[in-house]
Amino acid sequence: MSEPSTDAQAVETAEESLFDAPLMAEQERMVEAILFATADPVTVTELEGRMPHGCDPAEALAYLRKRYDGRGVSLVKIGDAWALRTAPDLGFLMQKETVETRKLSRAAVETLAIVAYHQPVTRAEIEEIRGVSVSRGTVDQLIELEWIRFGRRRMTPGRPVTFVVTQDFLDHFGLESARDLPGLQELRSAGLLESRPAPGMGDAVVDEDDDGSESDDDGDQSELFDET
Amino acid sequence: MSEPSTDAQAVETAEESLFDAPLMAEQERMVEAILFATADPVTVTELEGRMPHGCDPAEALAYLRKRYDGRGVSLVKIGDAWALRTAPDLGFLMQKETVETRKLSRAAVETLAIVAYHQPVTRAEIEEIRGVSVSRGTVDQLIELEWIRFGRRRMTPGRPVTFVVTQDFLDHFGLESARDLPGLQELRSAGLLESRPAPGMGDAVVDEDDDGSESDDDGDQSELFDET
Amino acid sequence: MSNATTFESDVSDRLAAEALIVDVDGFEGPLDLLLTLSRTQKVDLRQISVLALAQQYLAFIHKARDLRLELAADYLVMAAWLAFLKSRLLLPPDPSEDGPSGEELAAHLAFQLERLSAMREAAAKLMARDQLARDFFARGITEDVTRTRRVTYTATLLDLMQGYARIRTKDEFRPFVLDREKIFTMEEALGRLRGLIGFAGDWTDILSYLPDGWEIDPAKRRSATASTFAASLELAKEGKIEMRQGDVFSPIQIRKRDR
Repeated sequence: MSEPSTDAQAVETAEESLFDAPLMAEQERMVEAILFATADPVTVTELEGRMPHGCDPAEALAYLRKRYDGRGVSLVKIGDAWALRTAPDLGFLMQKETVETRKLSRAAVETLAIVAYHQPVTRAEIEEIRGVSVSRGTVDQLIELEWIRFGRRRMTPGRPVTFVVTQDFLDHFGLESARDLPGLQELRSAGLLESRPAPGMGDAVVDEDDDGSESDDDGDQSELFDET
Repeated sequence: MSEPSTDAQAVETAEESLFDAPLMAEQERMVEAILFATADPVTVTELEGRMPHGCDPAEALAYLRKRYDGRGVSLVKIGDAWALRTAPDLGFLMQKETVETRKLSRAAVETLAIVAYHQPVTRAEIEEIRGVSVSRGTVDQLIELEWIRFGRRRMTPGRPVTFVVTQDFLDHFGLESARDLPGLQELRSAGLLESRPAPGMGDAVVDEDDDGSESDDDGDQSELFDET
Repeated sequence: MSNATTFESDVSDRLAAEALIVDVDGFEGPLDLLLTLSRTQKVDLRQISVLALAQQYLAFIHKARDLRLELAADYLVMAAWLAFLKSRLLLPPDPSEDGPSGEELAAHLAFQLERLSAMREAAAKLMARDQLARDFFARGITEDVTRTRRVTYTATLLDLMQGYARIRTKDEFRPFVLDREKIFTMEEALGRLRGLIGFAGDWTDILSYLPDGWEIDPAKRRSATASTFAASLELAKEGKIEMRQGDVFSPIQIRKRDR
């Protein structure tokens, strides 16, 4: 086995010889191999589960990310998972690989954007923003694409179900998290992501704030829009 | 193996030379991206066809091979074509990849759905809702998957055992709690109910769902459907 | 000559009308139409004149009505609301009147338009991003080397929900079938009456024609009475029987009509 020594050398040159370099270099190789083998993003927990006991995939990922910086393939973060993706500037080489995607209707695109920027959002809120009713087919199509899914119920009368975007959505649009949506900050500071009730018809819509208090547990993206 | 050293020299000279170094580095990125994204091994001729005019994929492949030397992934030649493959010594990490996944049977999906929506629920109740008897294998399978488990015994004659869903179930289906499962009305409006019920029949069930949902205890959701 | 010109103007009118139809169809509801109209003001949506916008919208609707176009109800609802808003904005505020002021309503409308416009832009930006399998790509060769074959079972939330929906829909039909048991259809009543009427010599209460076993249960009795009555009307219309009722609420009697 000559690999360990070459690895050590490789890391020495790359990362200025860390004291635990061989071990970390090996971990980096493992993470690299696992990510290469799958098309879907892999979470740190999953990596931990598959790598030998005591490994620190998070650190290995950091090294690996640096290593792939500027390469034809890059390591990207998608939600709390990681994946290797080709560099976007090389897309022109891949016409062969491009799969013809169904063209989304304007209604579907707008509904998707509203779910992404306002999540968790109810159907009634989507309709309020677009000013027209949302057809069944539109929501159906977005669920089928696995770009949106049912989220938590809103703790308001009727307990309406909410919609949130999925990890597939983030992966598809190359987003690390829903926070990275283009223009999110500007929209928020302009107050355009608030659910403002129409004057004179208070209660029905106001409970938006209640939702914030409800979403104090971890994990969900809802708190994304409550903080700050 | 003498190639590596000569390659290393080649890389150095290429990278130091102002003229063709960036070009070759760029070609290497291109080859890397193509090999990464293509489903089959790629021949040099094919690479030539896909890359901009004047590129030398054979040389780029040599650099790339050197770059991946000793990594978790290696560039391998298969016949007269090239592919990136995970390093053979890391095969043990791929064991999870070799797991065969099968779709849950319809009976199991329905049983699981009933447990999720009606928990805690007895076997007799599941049978009543499905209209057919539930095989022992189905329940065993769901228990083995750790998606359902035994709940409290029902305080009725015979003290039948009940079934509830597990945390694993919630994790697998990305649910915060079983109460987040969408109701019939929501399934219908999302287009997930193929057959429409007879006029005037559907609402009754949905209303019950919504009524029950007002209660705010966080345990089970038996109250959701008990009135049915 | 004059005929020809009227004909020509007819054509141009019709073309204009058709263009408008296409236009109305092109809008996704009143808010979308308002947003498009607001573009003609060429100002930041925050500085938009809602009053001018309301007038534009009302003029648009008016024109559409002149051309006798079918307008969806929500366009008319919006028109009515904007007319109300316009009057609120033009008249001095009445302190005795409660409810939101014209300015508040106008501000909210401006907010809605700005938000819709912002979401449109956001949607466009989103779709303009590099997309998976179009601009960047996932691993082409995924390694599922079948070395150890351990079977796991998967199901998606969609499977689960569809499974449940399947059972519940099946369920919803069940009471429907049960309910039918208590319904005596008009066809059944007609068939029964046609068969029996030949044997009746004289005036007979229609209640005596109810089928056996349908007299006791109130629901069944009601259904059978109604359908028998309807069936006897049908037979009377066909000229097969005569009907009479002595007084209000007294028994209805029928007899075979001899030709």
